[in-house]
This record gives sequence, structure tokens and C-alpha cells, in this order.
Amino acid sequence: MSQDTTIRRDDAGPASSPPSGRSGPGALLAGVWRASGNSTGVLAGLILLVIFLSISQPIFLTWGNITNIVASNSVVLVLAVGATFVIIAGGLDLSTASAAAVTGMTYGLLLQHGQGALVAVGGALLVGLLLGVINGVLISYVKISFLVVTLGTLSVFESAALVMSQGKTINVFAIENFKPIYNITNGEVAGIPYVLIFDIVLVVVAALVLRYTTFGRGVYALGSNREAARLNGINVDRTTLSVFVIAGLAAAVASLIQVGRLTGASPGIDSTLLLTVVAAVLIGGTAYTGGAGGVGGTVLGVLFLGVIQNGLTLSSVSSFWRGTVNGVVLIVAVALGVARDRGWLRLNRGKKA
Amino acid sequence: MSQDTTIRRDDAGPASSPPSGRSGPGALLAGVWRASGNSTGVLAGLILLVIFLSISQPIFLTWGNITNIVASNSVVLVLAVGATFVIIAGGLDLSTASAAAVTGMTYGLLLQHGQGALVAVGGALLVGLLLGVINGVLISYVKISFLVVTLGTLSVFESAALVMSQGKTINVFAIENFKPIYNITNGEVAGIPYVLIFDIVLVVVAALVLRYTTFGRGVYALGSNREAARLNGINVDRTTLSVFVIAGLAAAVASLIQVGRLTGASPGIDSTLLLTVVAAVLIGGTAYTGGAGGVGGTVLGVLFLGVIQNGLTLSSVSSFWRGTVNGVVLIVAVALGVARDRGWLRLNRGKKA
Amino acid sequence: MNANTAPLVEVRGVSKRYPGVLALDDASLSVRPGEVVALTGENGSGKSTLSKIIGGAEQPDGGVVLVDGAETVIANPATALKLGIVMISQELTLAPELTVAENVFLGRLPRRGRFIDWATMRTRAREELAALDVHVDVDAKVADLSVELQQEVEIARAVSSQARLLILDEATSSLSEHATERLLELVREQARRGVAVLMISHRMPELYSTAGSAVVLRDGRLVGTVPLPATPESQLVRMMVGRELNDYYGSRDCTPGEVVLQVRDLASADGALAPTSFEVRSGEIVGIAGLVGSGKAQLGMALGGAVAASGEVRVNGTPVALGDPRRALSAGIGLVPDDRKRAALLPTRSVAHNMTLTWLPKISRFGVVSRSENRRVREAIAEYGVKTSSPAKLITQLSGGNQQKAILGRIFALGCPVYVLSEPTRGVDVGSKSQIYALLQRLTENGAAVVIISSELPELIGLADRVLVCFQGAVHGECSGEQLTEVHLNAIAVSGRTHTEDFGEPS
Amino acid sequence: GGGDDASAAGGTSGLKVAYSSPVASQPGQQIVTNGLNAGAKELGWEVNVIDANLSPDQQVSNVQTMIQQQAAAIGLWALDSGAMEGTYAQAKSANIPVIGVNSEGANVSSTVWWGVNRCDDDQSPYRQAAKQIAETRPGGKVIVLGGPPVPSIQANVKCFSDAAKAAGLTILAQIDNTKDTSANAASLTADTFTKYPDVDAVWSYNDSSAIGASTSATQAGRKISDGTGEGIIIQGSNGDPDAIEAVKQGRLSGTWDPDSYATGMAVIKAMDDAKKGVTGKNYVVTAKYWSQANIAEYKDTATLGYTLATIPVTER
Ligand SMILES: Nc1ncnc2c1ncn2[C@@H]1O[C@H](COP(=O)(O)OP(=O)(O)OP(=O)(O)O)[C@@H](O)[C@H]1O
Ligand SMILES: Nc1ncnc2c1ncn2[C@@H]1O[C@H](COP(=O)(O)OP(=O)(O)OP(=O)(O)O)[C@@H](O)[C@H]1O
Ligand SMILES: [Mg+2]
Ligand SMILES: [Mg+2]
Repeated sequence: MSQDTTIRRDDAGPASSPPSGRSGPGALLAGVWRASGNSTGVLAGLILLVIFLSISQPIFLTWGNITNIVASNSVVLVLAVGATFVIIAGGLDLSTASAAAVTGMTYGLLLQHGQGALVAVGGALLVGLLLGVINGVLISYVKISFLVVTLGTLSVFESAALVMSQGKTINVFAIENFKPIYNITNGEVAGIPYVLIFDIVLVVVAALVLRYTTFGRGVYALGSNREAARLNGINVDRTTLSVFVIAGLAAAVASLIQVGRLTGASPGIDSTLLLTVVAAVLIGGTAYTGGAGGVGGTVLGVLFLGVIQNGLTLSSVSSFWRGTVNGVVLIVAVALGVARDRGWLRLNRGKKA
Repeated sequence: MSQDTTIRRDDAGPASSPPSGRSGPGALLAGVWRASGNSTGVLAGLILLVIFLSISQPIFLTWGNITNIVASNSVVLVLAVGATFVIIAGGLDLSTASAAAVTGMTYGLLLQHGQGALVAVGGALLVGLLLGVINGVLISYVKISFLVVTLGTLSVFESAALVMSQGKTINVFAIENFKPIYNITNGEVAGIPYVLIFDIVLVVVAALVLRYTTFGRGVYALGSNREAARLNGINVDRTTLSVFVIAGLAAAVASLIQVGRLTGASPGIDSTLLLTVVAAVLIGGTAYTGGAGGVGGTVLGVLFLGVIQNGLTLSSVSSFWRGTVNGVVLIVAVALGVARDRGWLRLNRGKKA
Repeated sequence: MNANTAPLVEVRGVSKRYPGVLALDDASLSVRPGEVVALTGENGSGKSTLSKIIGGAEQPDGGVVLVDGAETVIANPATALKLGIVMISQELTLAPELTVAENVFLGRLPRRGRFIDWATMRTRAREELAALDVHVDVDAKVADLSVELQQEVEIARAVSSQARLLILDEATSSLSEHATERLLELVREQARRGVAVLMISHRMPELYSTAGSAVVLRDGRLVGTVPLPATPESQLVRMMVGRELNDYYGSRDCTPGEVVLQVRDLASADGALAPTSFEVRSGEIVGIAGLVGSGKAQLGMALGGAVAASGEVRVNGTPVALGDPRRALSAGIGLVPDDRKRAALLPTRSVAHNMTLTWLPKISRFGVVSRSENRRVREAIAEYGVKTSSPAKLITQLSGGNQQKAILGRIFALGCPVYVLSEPTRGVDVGSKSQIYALLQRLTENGAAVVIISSELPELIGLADRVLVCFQGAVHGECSGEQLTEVHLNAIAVSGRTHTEDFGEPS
Repeated sequence: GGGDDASAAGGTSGLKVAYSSPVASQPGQQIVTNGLNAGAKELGWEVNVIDANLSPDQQVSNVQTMIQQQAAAIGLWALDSGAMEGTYAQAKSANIPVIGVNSEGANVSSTVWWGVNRCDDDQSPYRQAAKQIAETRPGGKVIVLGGPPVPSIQANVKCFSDAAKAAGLTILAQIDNTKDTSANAASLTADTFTKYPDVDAVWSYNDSSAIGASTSATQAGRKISDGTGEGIIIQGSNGDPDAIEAVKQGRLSGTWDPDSYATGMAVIKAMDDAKKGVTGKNYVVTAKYWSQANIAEYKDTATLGYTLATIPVTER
């Protein structure tokens, strides 16, 4: 099993390698299919799901419903983008949902204490950065395993969020300085929610950083072979620290969106959030042992999970059966990718000898 | 980070390798210390914790409290022993807590429908085996990544447990055929709880299987290098299937203990159970990438987490602060192991070079 | 010699396609009991693919495999093992977390009753290793051993498994001369006992001393089968690379210049390398020889900053901070480590990204990788002869020798003043070796100082101006000019000093 | 204030009692703890609260610890009342009275019930809730927001749904917020509002889900009704401080307050009765509905001025 780390086997494919130059008109779909690399199954599953839902639920393809999907999955998306960096680097940040609770509480408390909008946002980001630094330093300089560190900080951050307000939710709705964030998270321009624009910018920037910067290359190298990365001049400790800082900042940003949406900062943590975030990254084709994958796949993963949820709600599936549908759809979608690899679903792949 | 997979670095030590024959009088403590391999830090942490609690909480070292610790951690222990096999083989079974809910419901329903004690127990074990087979077949024969499969079945099993009784807890306390299991899980002989005896037998058997059977060594080989195992004629698919079946059976046994203790079968799943089980295995020194570790370390891990919980309850630490204590103690304990490795805590280790 | 016995294994018209390459195209071969067949060809010609098909690790797309004259589907390695086909593959197939003893008996652990008999396993593992003249703690974890010792463990496993057909895919490539000799003797002995052997190697002397015939592949196609040692080497090489190889080691037209690399009392923190001092001038190639465990690899690692070390290293007079590969690189020391898999390859990345890893600081501005990346990669692939269907191909899908060329290319392209190359031509075919030697000569002509650490003495003698010999963790002697012979080098490597009287020459 | 009763109880002063909290970090449970402490103080008792943190298994071992520490009485809000019989039996054989909170069992001495959990007559809170909605919006369309599959929540959902149908309301959908977070409630209701834009009211099993629904209603451009006027009616339950705020700000139409403070005190009262030999009783804590009409009268627990004699509890 140790090699069986990517979602599909064998062909780690060009998902994250530079486009290999072949082009030509037509066959666009086949191109996407081929290029989807490790996330083919999820892409195929997503397409089938969208087709099925558009037919069975007329409301599904309305703009209102689409913006709902975007709004309800932005928190997961932002956390998942942060987690993608950590997982590509060969780590895992179990503390991410707890860190978001702390940064959200920080933002809420600062607002409650009469701080300005910028100070509150800045404070939350700073605390997110700090939490990332704590994880990163313990891992890269004290040399404790990332699993132990983030398991420990998961618990510590959760506790810290509770201590901050004695377990109470901080209601920020009536606070004047909350308005800017409220307007941004809930507003739209020309019918397009600001959050959607933000998500797109975030994903594009993250993808560019991973692909076209020395830092991004270092992250892949670190996850692929730590020793080789070290010997080839990558600052392994600093890169490790950086990915955890990115995860901490992602937690802060996610918590701002969350508080903006819910108009209150709660110390409670959704116990399924961590698993959802990690699941999104992994089914998006990022290998859990690191070194392969990318944010493109993560977006697919988040969308896939989000569309299933939305579909389940729209189709009023009984809450007892939701889990079954959810799990089966996930397994089947990924099995599609496996099938593709084994040539069961040949699509314009060129003949074998 | 990809190499930084064991809890401590470098010296993965003899934790999983057979006793290497050297012996001699004296220096017993030093021997245990040396032999503790990957779980040194946790062992040291556990010893310090026990000393601290014995002094600060007079009730801590009473037999009643000790049996309480045993009783409340047996479910985690049994699941963790199953998880140890899977993790050594290089996998991870995220569905284990959900599987336990299904087997517990099976047992409860069979009792409720008037089946005999043996039929009910047998039925639960059979269902556990079946759930393990489902995971195992999807992973080893359909070739879907273990993370996706068990993430999917986590959700499906959870849902199945809810559907089985429409979300209701099945109270079995008054059912005559429940008595045997009740007496076993809560009874004792000569002051020693049956559960403790069962735990010891289970751990010893599991340790012997891992050390002294070809199956056990195949599990290590698989986790250490899947391709090497395959090329050397180890039946990789069957071994993979087997470890998931063991995890399924462990879930069934754990659920029997759970129902015996709670006198009711509940479809609800403790959301922290999965993380606790995995944490116990990992802090016990089993590498999450597989190939190294063992049940001895897992026992230490379970005890460590169990003693922290017990200590927190006895010392009436505010529930807000529990997480902080928990997390800090965990990180510090493992840091002790790291310190040992780097020679900061040299203890009769023999000189290098 | 056993031409009339029926073939044990015969391969007829086998082909195998990987995405983008036809690795095998209608290839055929047969091996008889007691016969040693050499399988040769350039890097990427399909040798490993063919041996994997016989070993059950891969399935052919076309063609048939006959075992004992009957058409057989070797569905998996377990089937192959049952048929008595044992393979040592090019990539080590050890379980690194397990002990040496277990790895020797992986898949067939000795049992007493239902349980594994650890005592017997240890004793027998010790015996099997002793037969190869290897003395290593059988309870040691394989991950803690050097590549050479790991290779020995793998060989011990194969040799002890009573094979009918033994496949050695570059089994000697990471062995020292002494260990190689020992293995080849063992192979000849097995053949005398009726075992069929298929050996793959890029070292001509080995083939000539051991094999009875050679099968040559080029681009996946069979070029021909010739008897050995009757066929002259030049003809065999021509069959392999399609041209004559003149001036194998090449030559350089320059005299050593200024001292570029100054090493004073360099010692590794773990004690594997005792304080060592030497200098290398620009335009000079200095070789480092030594037996297994002599510390020669450790010397390279210490120079490249890969391990903690003490002492002083200067490049062009500027001191280099030790124990930090980044500092070493930016000071101009380019290191190629000997353990490709552990310390050089990024297995989940493309050929392109593997190559540019080291170039990143040079080809990026403000942390952003320049657009010229793709062009540079394509140029380097052409220049260093890396055979790949696309730069975007995963590096692990390249043949072993081509992986090595990609790694060399990424360091050579840096234009460093100092190169430290540990086993640079491991697994590289004769034609490409010659190209690499020519490249090295060019690098030195351009003023670089080169340190080559190698266990192939002919290579050192052919290339180096002088050779330092390591013995028990320290440099114990230097040979140059007249004295640069295998006999001299071996003498120092084995005992730590020259026995001048034995040769009757003044030193 | 109410020290008279305590001095009358005389001999029981100085007792150490214990309470097993299902999840001590939730705001409502904290208020229960405050009530427990206030009641204990009045009697000169000491109360040790142990947190099961949502794990039934942990709760069993917590109660076993209490039995070992020989608590004088044990209060227990069972996470899963179907799964505690063995534990109750162990307490009974140790002669320790067990007071259940919203949970009963053969070996439970007495139980303190939340009025909101009753559904036996017209005055039952959720039947009133249905009636109120039907009065404001005759024949209105309602969304029922349920929670995790826990029997007590399911019973409440059924109580409201049945009453709603009886009152002529149409239930468009029942959606379950199984993750029990505002964020999840917000996503679920956002999807549902898109599907049913003409919804009149949302009834939610708890406050944090109601706040989630309020968020998505606002985002969908809907006004929240004050309970009588136009807009969407959103009723929560629990009387969380956060929900009280929301009612004040017009983001919730109202919340059903079970009075957690009185609940805590009632547990002490039941323990005191049990110590005096009075067992087998049901104490029902009266629920209050806070809406925009009466929210101005809301008082913080600290200023309520309850004593054990004056808490709004009826005994049955
Ligand atoms: N898994 C794979 N996926 C794609 N291509 C592959 C794979 N394995 C091998 N190849 C390609 O097949 C061809 C033959 O490779 P093979 O490993 O058989 O060469 P070889 O003769 O053993 O070379 P060397 O001497 O370098 O070991 C090469 O072009 C290689 O890139
Ligand atoms: N006989 C041995 N037993 C155990 N370990 C050994 C032995 N020889 C070498 N090693 C290990 O291998 C490591 C690398 O060996 P070293 O660099 O000293 O030798 P080398 O001459 O470079 O070997 P090679 O020819 O394999 O490259 C050493 O640090 C040591 O841990
Ligand atoms: Mg090869
Ligand atoms: Mg070497």
C-alpha cells in the first residue's frame, strides 16, 4: 500500500508538469480528459453529477443555486488551498479547522473591543500567521513529526478558542466595523459574488505560485524526496515552515469568510470540517505522501463534494441516507478514474501495440 | 517532510524487529529505555505523568481507578490494535469507528429480535468481517486508493448504522441474552476485570502474529516497500485484504465491549474516536507510511492518552483548558523522544563511531 | 556449451508499449540450463523491460514466453518464483524498514511449525552473506546500509533461493571490484551446477569473463545474438551503439592551473571520514578510490555539504561553510551523490522538474521561474543524451541509465568551478559513458576542478590525473603517472600502504 | 435571599455532589453549571462537574469515577439515555441517587425535564409554536430544521411537525443539520430557500441552526419577520445568549428558552429531595418564548434572583 498513495495508480501524469506543447483544434474534451491526470475520475464524476442534477432538479443550474454552492464552499476551498501546499510538501495540518476557530475569535474579539475593521482583519491574519509559525517551528526546527505537532495543536487551538470568550459565540452583526467584511462576503458586483471573484483569484495565484516560483518547486521537491531537495539547495526547514504559515494564513482568511457569512464568531468547531478539507485535497488528486498534485485538482475536489451536498439537499434525501449516497458517489467517481487508467473507458487514447 | 514520517527521526530502532538476543543482568531500565525505540518519548511522558498524578491525586493509583482506566480505554485499544495492522501495512482505515457503529447495531438488533447471545455475537463478528472485506476488496482488487475507499465507507457505514434503527438507540439492558456480554465486560475474577485479561491476551496474540508469522512479516514488508513485497512473491492483494478484515473484526469486537459497557447500541459515532485511535497508533511509534512499529507501542499510546484523560477528570481541569493540557502534554512527551535521539538525554547508549 | 539441451526459458517476438515509447519490439531470446547469456544494449534499449517480462513483473503486449518448452503466462512475480525464475532488478527491491536477515529471506521466511524461526533465519542469513564475503549485522535495518551493502543483501537473497533461472539486472553496478569478482565467481559456479543465468551489465570485462553468448538490443529490437568471448569487443560495441567507439576516455588539452579546491582536515561528524587534506587545481581531475566502507562516499558527501563535517574547505580561496548543501552549491561545489534513489531523484516529478531543481536560483528572477526553462531543459536533454519521449515524462519511467544522465545533466549545466561526482557512470551504457567522459574533459578544459569517486578503477585510471586512495576512513595514499595502475591502487585500498618491494619499483 | 430552606434541611450541608455534563463547553450547558453552583451554594454543598465532551463512553467512565469518589448524588444529562442503564444500576447498587436531566431510566431516582421537550397538551411549547405560526400565516409554508439523529431532537421535530399539519400549515421540507453548526445550517437552508422561494416560516430545533437559517434568508434578500409582520418567521430554541442578541437585533423572530439556569437549580433541588428520601419524581422546568415583543424583559441569569424555592419548576 505504501506506493498506492495517489488516488489512481501508475500514471501520475502531467497534471502538474508543464503543458507538453501538443495542441490542435477539436478534441478539446479529450484533451481535458487526458490532462486531468489524477483527478480524471472526480472530473468525470462531477460532470455526470451535474448532468444528472440539471435534469432531475430544474433549480440546480440556476444562477442563485450556483452562487449558493460557491458561498457555502468558500471556507472549505480556502482551507483546502492551504492544505494543498502542506500535503504537496509531504505533510498534513490536522489543526487547520481549530486554527480557523482561533482566528475567527480573534477577529470577533477585536471588533467587540471597538477596533477598526482593518485592525481586526489584520489581527486575525497575524494570529493565523503566528499559529502557522508555531506548527512550522515545532516541525522544522524542533523536529517533531508533523502528525504529532498538529494533533497537539489541534487540541490546543480548540481549547484556546473556547478560553477566548468562555465558550460564547461573539455576535458581531450590530458592530459598525463589521460592515466592510459583511459587505464583501455577502455582496456582489454585476451579479457575481465578490467571494467567487476572491476564490478565483486565490486559486489562480496559488496555482501560479506552485508552478512558476522557486518556492513552489521547492514545495514539490520537498514532498517528493526530502533528501534530494536538501542536497539540491532547497532550504528544507524554511520551506516546511512556509507551508505551515500558508496553512495558518488560509485558516485566518477562511475564518473571516465564515464570520462574515454567519455574522458571529463561534469557538465551536465543525467536527467534519477537517475531514472534508483533507478529502477535497486528496480526491482532487494530490498524493498524500506528497510531491504531486495541485490546486486545480483541489478545486475539483471541493466542487465535487459541494455539488453532492447541494444535490442531496435539493433532492430532499433523508438524512439517514445522505451518508450512503455521499460515500457511494465518491467511491464510484474515483473508480471511474481507475477504470480510465486500465483502459476500460478508452477515449481517443491511441491504440496499443 | 516525506521522510519525516516516524514520530522520531533517524533511529527507527528495534521496535519492530525481533529481540536480538543480547541480555545481561542489571541496567533493566536502561534496557527498556533503549528498547522502547520509537515510543521512548511517550514512555517517558507516561512515567512522568503517572508519577505526577500519583502525588497530586491520591485516588489515581487505587485499583478502582486503574480498572476504570482499563475499562474506558478498551474500545480504543481494540480498534487501535486493528488499526496498527493496517497502518504497518502502509494503509489507513478511516471507517473504523463507523464500522463499529454498524456492528454494534447488528448485535443490538439481533438481541432485540430475540436471538441468542452466541448468534448475536457471531452476527456482529460476521458483519465486521464483511465490512472489512468490502474495504479490502475495493482497495486491493478494484485498486482504489485506501483513503478514498475508507473515506467513502466511513460515510456509508455511518449512514447504514442510522438506517438500521432509524437513528434510535437500542437499549439492551433488560434483554436476557445480553447478560453474558454484560457480565464479561463488567465482571472480574479475583479482582481483575475480564476486560483487562482480554486486552492482554489480544495484545500478546497480535504481537506474536506480527512477529512470528509469515503473514505478520508480510504486513511489514508490504508497508515497507510494496513493490519489493510483490516481486518477492508475497501475495500483496491478499495481505492488504487481510489487514482490512482484521480492522473490521476489531471494530466488531470493540463494539461488543462498547455495547456491553453502555448497555445500549447506539448508531451515533463519537466524532473524536477515529482521531484518538489513529493518534494512539502513531504516538506509539508506528510510522504512518508503514513498515515499522508494533502493538507494544500502540498499547503505550492508548495508555498515554487514557491516563491524560483520567488525570484531567480527576484534577477537575476546566473543560475549556483540557484541550490545552492535552495537546501540550502530547507534544512535550514526543519532544522528549526527539531529545533522546539527539543525545540531549544520553542514558547509557554506548558511544558512536 | 549446452547447445543441445532444450531452452529453460524462451521469449518469442515479445513487444511492450509504454505511453509514448515502444520499449520492446518483436524481441526474442532463449536461455538454456547451465548457460550464461548476456543481455546488452544502450540505455533505454529495453533490457530491463524484457527481464521484467520474464520475471512476471510486467506483461507483454504481444509475443509469447515459453518455459520448459511450454507456452506460459507468467502472470506475476509469485508465479515466476514458483517456476524457479529469480530476478535481481535494477532498482533495489528491499524492504528498508526490515532487517537484513528478513530481507534475505523475504517471501520465504524459514519456519518451525507455524511460526517463523528467527534463530535459523539469522544463522542462515549470516551464512549466505558470508558466501559473498559480506559481514554485516543481520539484525541491522536495511535502510541504514550503504547502497553497496543493500545490493549484496539483494544478491544473497537471489543466490540463496535455488533458482533455475537467475536474472541479474545490473547487479554489479553498485558493487566494488572485489565484490563484483566474488559475485561473478558465484554466477559461474551456479552455471556449472546447471542454473541458467541472464545477466545485464554495461561492463564489458564482466560479460567477457562470464557469459557464453550476448543478446544485443537496440531501441527495443533484437540486433543479434553473438557467442562470447569469441566476438571481439569492438564488434559488440558497434552492435550496441551503432558506431565505433574511439578514444573512449577522451583527452584534454590543458595543463592544471590555479588551485581551485583546497581541503584541509576535512572530517565527517559521524567519524566515517577521518581528517583528510588535499588540493585540486583547475583543469585537473582527481579520482578517489577505496573499498566499501573506506569512507570515499562520505568524503564526497562532506565536500558537498550533505553531512555534518569539520575542517576547512575553500573554493578559489573563499572558505565554504560545511554541512550545508545550499552553501556548498552557491560556493560552486556541484555534487552528484552515489545513491540516486535516496539522494538525487524526485520520483513524483517530471524529467524537466528534476533537472531544473538545481538551476532554480539561476533561472529565476524575484523567485519566479523564467520562461526560458523549457528551452533549457530541451537543450540539456539533447546535450546530455537523456532518452525520453517527453520532458514532462515522470523521471521514474526513464530507464536507469537515462535517470543517471538526467541527474548528471542537471549538475553539469550549472557551470560550477568544482564538481564532486560519486559513481557518475553507474548504470550508464558504454556509448553514453564515453560521451560523459568527453563532457568531463570539456568541463576541465573550461577550468573546472573535478573530483571523481568511483569503484571502477579503469575509469579512474583512464580519466584522472591522480588518484587518492581511502582506507579505513582516511586518505592513505596518492597515485599518479607511472604508478596509476590497478595493482598500486588495490594495494593501498586493501592495506593502507604501498608495498614498494613487491613491485620492485622506486616510489 | 432564600437561605431559610437550606437551614431547614439542616444535616445535608457540606455534601459533595457530582454532575456529568454532556458537553460543558456549550453556552447552554455552562448556564446549567451556573445554576448547579447557585443551588449548591444555597445548601452549602459542593458540586463537581465532569465533562463527557460528547462521548457516551467517556460519560460512563466519568460516572464510574464519581461512584469511586463516593459522590453524595449524581446528576447526569445522558448523551444517550438508551445507553446508560448499566451505569445507573451501578450507581444504585452503590446507594447513590441519580438525577437525570432530560433522560430517564429504570434506576434513575428522579428526572428534571425541560418544558420544551413536552408534547402532551396544547400548552406544550412546540405545539404553541405551530399555532402561533398558523395564526400569523394561515396555511403558511414551513421548513422544519432538524438536527443530529438523536431521539430527543427527533421527538421535538415530530411534535412540531404534527402540530403544524394539524394547524393547517404546509411543511415544504424537513432538513436535518446533522453537523450541528451554524455554517452547515446556512448552506442547507440557502439551498432550500432557492428551491422554495415562497417559504413563510422556519422552525429550528436549536438556536445556532436558526441563526444559520437567518443568515441565508438575509443573503437571499429576505426580511426576518418580527413574528407578526411581514417577512420570514424564524424560530429557534435554547435561549442561547447569542440568540437573545439576535432577537434583539431583529435577526430571529424568537427563541424558545428552556431556562437552563433553573434546570441546574432544579437538579440540586431533586438531589436534596432524593437525599430526604423523596424519589420517583418528575420536575418540569417551565419554558419561555422570547420574541421581539417581550425581549425587553429578558434578564441575565445573574439578576434573575431565583432560589430553590422560587424556580419556575412544576413537579409531577
Ligand atoms: N513504467 C514506464 N512507463 C513509461 N515508459 C517506461 C516505463 N518503464 C520503462 N519505460 C521506457 O521503456 C524504455 C526501455 O526501458 P528499460 O528500462 O527497459 O531500458 P534498459 O535497457 O533497461 O536501460 P538501462 O540500461 O538504462 O537500464 C525506455 O525508453 C523507458 O523510458
Ligand atoms: N561493513 C559495514 N557494515 C555496516 N555498515 C557499513 C559497512 N560499510 C559501510 N557501512 C555504512 O555505509 C555508509 C557509507 O559507507 P562509506 O561512505 O563509508 O563507504 P564507501 O567506500 O563510500 O562505500 P561504497 O563503495 O558503498 O560507496 C557508512 O557510513 C556506513 O554506515
Ligand atoms: Mg535497465
Ligand atoms: Mg560509495
